[in-house]
Amino acid sequence: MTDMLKDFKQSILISIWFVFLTFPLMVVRVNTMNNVVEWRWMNLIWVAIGAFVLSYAWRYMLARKHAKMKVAEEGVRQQSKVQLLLEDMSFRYKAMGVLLIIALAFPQIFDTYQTTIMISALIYVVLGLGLNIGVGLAGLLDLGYVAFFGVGAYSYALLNHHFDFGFWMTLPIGGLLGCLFGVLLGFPILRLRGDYLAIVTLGFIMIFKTVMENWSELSFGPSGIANIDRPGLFGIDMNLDASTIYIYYIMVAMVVFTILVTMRLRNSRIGRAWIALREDEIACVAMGIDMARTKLSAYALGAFWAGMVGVLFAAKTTFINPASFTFMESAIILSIVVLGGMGSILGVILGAFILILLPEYMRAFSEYRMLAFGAAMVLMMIFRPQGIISNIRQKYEYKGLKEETENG
Amino acid sequence: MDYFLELFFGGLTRGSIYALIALGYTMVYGIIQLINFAHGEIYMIGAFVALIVAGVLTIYGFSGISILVIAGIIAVIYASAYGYTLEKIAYRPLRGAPRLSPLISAIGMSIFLQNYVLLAQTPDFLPFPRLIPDFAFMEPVAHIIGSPELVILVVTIATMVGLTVLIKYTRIGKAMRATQQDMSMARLVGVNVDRIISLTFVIGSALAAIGGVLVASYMGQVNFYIGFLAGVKAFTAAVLGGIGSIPGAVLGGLVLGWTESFAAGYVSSDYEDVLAFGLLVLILILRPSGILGKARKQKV
Amino acid sequence: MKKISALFVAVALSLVLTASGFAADTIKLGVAGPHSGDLAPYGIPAMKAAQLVVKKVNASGGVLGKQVELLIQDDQCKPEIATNTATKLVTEGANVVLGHICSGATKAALGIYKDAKIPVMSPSATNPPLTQSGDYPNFFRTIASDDMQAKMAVDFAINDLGLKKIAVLHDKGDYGKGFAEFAKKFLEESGKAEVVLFEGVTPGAINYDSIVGKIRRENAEALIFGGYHPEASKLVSSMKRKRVTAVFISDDGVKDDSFLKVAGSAAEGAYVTGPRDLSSIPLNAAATEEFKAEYGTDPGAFFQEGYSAALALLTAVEKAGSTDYDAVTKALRSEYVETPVGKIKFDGKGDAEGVGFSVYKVENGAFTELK
Amino acid sequence: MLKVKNIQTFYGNIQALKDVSIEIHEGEIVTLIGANGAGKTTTLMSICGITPPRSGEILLDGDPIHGMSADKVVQQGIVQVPEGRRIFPDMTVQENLEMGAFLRNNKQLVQQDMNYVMTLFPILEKRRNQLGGTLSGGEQQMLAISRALMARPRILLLDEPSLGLAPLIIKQIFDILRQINKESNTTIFLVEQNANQALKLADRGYVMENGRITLVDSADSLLENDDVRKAYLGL
Amino acid sequence: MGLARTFQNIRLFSDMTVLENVMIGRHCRTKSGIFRSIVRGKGVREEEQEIVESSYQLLQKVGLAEFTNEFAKNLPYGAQRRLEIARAMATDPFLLLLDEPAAGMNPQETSDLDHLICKISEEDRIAILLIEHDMKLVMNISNPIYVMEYGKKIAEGSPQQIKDNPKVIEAYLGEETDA
Repeated sequence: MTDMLKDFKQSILISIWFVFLTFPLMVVRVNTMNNVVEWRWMNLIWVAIGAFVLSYAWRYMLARKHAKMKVAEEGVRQQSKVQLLLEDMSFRYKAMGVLLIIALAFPQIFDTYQTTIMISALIYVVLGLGLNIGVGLAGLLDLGYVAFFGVGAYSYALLNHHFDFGFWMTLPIGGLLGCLFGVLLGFPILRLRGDYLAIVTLGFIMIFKTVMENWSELSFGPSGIANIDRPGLFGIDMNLDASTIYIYYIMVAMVVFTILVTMRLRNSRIGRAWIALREDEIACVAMGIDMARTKLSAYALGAFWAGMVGVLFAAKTTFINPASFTFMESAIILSIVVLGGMGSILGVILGAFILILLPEYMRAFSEYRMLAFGAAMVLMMIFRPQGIISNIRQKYEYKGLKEETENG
Repeated sequence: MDYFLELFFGGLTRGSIYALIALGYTMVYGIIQLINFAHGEIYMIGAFVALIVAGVLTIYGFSGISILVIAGIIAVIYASAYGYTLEKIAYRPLRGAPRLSPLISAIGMSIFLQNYVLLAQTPDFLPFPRLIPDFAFMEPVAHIIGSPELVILVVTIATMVGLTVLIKYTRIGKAMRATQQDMSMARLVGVNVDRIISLTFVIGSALAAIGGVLVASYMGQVNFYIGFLAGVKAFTAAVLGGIGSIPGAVLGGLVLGWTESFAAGYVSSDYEDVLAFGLLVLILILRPSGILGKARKQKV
Repeated sequence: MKKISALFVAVALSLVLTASGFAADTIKLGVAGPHSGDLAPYGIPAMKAAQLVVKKVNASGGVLGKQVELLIQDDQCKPEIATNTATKLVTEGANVVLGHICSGATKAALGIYKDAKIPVMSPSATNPPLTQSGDYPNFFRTIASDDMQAKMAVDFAINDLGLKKIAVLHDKGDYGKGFAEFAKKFLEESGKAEVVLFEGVTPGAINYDSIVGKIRRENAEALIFGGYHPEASKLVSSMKRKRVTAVFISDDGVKDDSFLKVAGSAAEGAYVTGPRDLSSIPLNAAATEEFKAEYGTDPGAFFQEGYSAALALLTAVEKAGSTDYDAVTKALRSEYVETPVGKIKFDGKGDAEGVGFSVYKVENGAFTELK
Repeated sequence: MLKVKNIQTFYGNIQALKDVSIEIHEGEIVTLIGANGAGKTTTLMSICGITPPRSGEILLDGDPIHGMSADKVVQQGIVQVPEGRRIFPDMTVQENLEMGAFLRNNKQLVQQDMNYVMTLFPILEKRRNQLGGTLSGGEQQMLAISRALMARPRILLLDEPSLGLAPLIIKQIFDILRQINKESNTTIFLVEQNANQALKLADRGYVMENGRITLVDSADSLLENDDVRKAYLGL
Repeated sequence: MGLARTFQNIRLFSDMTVLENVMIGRHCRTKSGIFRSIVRGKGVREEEQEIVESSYQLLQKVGLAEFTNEFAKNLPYGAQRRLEIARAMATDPFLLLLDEPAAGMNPQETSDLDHLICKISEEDRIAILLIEHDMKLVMNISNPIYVMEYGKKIAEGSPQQIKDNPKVIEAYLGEETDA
């Protein structure tokens, strides 16, 4: 009873606090152009009620989180059913098969618009997986990732514009250029850790954008490059629908390729070194891991994917300008990795789909989209920091295993 | 020489605003090693609240410097309240979480606050009344430094002195320093660390709001997006000077302001940002923890 | 598990919902532009204009006896989102499209409309190649292109004001830099004046004192600025503070009441180009009144142009007698229509004829038309 | 006076303290000895509210203090000198001492105590305006103890005050601890690896092994105890 | 790379499994690069298998086979210490440097460690440098012993010699003089 009363009192207080807090911004609206004030008292009531209700929800969620943490601490291995299911290899293969079939059938079933936005989502899947190498596996927080994406996009746009390079020819070039920039930029800053790395990489994206805006001779400045060729197929002329479907399939292939490569890398000796680097740099050095090389390889590989998918991006939109490569874009890719689950390939894919497709389907609420997006990032961190799907470990087969199971 | 002085003071004005905002970043970082990405938004909210108050006051017949003072005070109160609430909601539940978590939460908060102001108010630029008068005695040097710049410099210096006194000599300031140097030891001498962290956010936000009001009345306009660039620049200044170090933030702000100003003046303002961030990269390569920063040693 | 499956159901449901938006017998007017994010101020007025026009048209019986349906899509001024938006409008069966707002987004989207044979009219995309390149036969606009404005500004500066040393600045943006580059080109071609400075300022920076100092150092008599009013206000204020007396000449993006309010006395004596004075056009006054009655504020940027575009598009459909692409574009090119920006029709490239441009001077806190 | 009853403390899911019970009487010097990592520091941190025990009770004069936040515990008069001194490195000696008296408001009394600790450790008077981080190890330890004394503790908890110090300085510090105990009747709970020194100073001793208390006895008998001699005195 | 070490304060890769921790130790003894790892040809697979097997054998040797797929952070304290040793061993060192390996262990665990260290030095012929202040452990397994105080070596010799060295007794075993 007293608990209920206490909760109630607290919620009332919170409600009053938020009314105070939001008063000038939510209730008053001054138009300093014409010197008119508008008082929106109804908003006050909404804020009061909203804060009251949400405070209950907040407390409930926090209590649940603490309860869960306790359970985890007491050594009970807690894993959701989904997680267990995902760890089951045979299920994974089946699921992958089904997903691949759905993916292949998709453009036949849905219209061009659906296919277009699916391409967008898939682009972000690859970007997410690429960034995941750096952030998720090796623990290098990169806020300027989108710069490499831009390098790829610009390399195709420029090569196509000036030298008529085709899509297929530029695809590897874009990837390699991304990689090269990754190495060039990565090299001097590898000594930096954590937050310093974050700000320097944030600087990169600002630099990239400024250079692209100003170096008109190279990049055509802010007005961008238009009429970039769509990918060709043996010189066949395709209409928009056909070409969209074609790009879609290229993109699916690219995603499969990316998944395959990142999966293999993650489970290789290189991948283990990345994860170890994230966990403890000093111990890594003591184990004889070449830190600079390992870091650089993670950074450059991530950049490689960004560069490659950048080429496809330019081919898809047929127009690029510096406005597409801003910090916000980087933040979105980062949220994909984080919300999906750092280090987890499946999680990143799911994260990309949710963050890119959901706003697309909720265009009716487009004004509130970014608001919800920001709130979701905060809530996710507080209530489910491991992301939607946490990283799954590879199980290794070793001789001793058999004997163990036979004896036990 | 005039030209040089002009650039010098232009950079100084910029730099002192950066420094005011950078202090908030650096103080918070010093205590909980968190980059409070939403700090730029607090600055914007400070400016916006001041605009609203000033607008209402103008309509009810107030005028001149009294508006600036009242609006400034209310803006500081509100920005502090927002900073306090921000910490409670977005960062406190994440104490002890992996380092990336609060950073992401902060980025989320930044996006949220921007859009909150956008939706609750307007996406347009709103004119902010120019409340800083033109002083007659500044006339002879007006082409080098104007009255608004003078006011900004005076207020900034006064604020910095106030902050230094607060941190150096008051009980609260000492508790803040103690918490920054060794959080669990501060607990052991009886400092309520949670309260100190809240207080740090409050003070940092108040400084940002002062910067916000100054800039708003200097530039004469406010919109919901001004926090982003200012935030990034101030953050850069904080890192440049050595994040966690209070004199470092001031120095970093000034260095950044001057770099931009001289870069624009002697090179080209096209590449102002490139030079500013290039300098950051250069300094971090030479001194990985910033100009005045201390490397945190790790025991092996 | 539950949560995830619920999510899938939600996604699947919305897929079905969006896919089923066909059939109903209406004229579909697509509206695309930035409606969220930092560029929303440039997109929302045109959107509201379209809403007002459609409301009015529907109240008086619609077009060709059918009601007009609005399909409003946000593109955030980003090329990649604009392509999605365009595809969405195409699949939803838009007959004509009002948009996009930013030149970049427009360029990215136009190919898709072209493929689907949909006429597109922008109230604000001023990038010259949009019409002049001939790449986009389905594109029209109710605003003059950058080069036209730049030409006007330059002619005014060298002929009317007789200035010899001119600094050209821009905001590094699509629109501003385009304008500035043309201004520079025309100045150099004229041979009558010298470009002493050509640079971009950083939008959102705290002050522009260094650049203003440079203007003084170069002894520029005038400053031609390409960009929008927030930066323009800062520039003129800074010039006033620093006692720099160069004449300020700018573009349509600056001809906004905000410029007068924000810059205050510093704006006095500045010249801007812009559509000729529309206050004498009854339709314009009526549209503005409509807006004020509906939203209680002044309409923002590109409201008149958006209103005109919506009106021109719907009138063309009415006159063509169908939504057929060829008929509508023909109607747009041949029939004059009364709009808030004047009585207009479109030339072969898609630029509006009849949209007059003037130079304005800021006098006593208002724009006064000079010629 | 201070009663620790059956506390269990965890770090993550590693149990650091298993059913630990300790009792300290007013005016006593009690020592807790054990190997590195046995859980001695955790015991102190549990008492101080830094790592609260998951179960069990901690009573001060019969009133529960477990679950109190660290600053509240300090307010109760329980003050710790933690392992490694933990001087605030960028504060002067004087400021460090002032921090010790953080919760006290009576300026006059604080000043009086400041003078008192400066007579206990005259070196601090000399170093008054020097930064804490620049002091030598021994000086830092003296400062740490003085800082704790500035809070006028009822119980002083010390964690390995002899660690890394020269024998002569250890002796000086232990002498002063005895003096403090006698002069102001401050109860002392001393955690040490240097069992020999600690047991000589203490009235009673607890031996801790792997998170458990394995022996309780008077200090003298512990010094004679064969197991203790072998394990901790190296004899 | 012929020297491997353990840390005074445990530094494991806590979010990796026990087996993976040891596998990291094999890193510098294997060489497949990025491209070969992507292609995953026969050589790489064989190498991987070799890493897994040898790592598992090391786990068996230190008695951690039952924890193979647990996260390192979930191991008990003593087991974490042994895992560190196994990880260091995986680098095939000729000299193994153990920095206070017995810290925080109870007597039982310490004696297990004692056996383990002896086993390693005898079976694998690896030189071991032990930094420790647990006298029992030191005396049991070391030969020779160096004693340091404040960065200076104060004695050197066999365990018996050390035990009898007055300087050592004074500095380390406790000063037998009452004040």
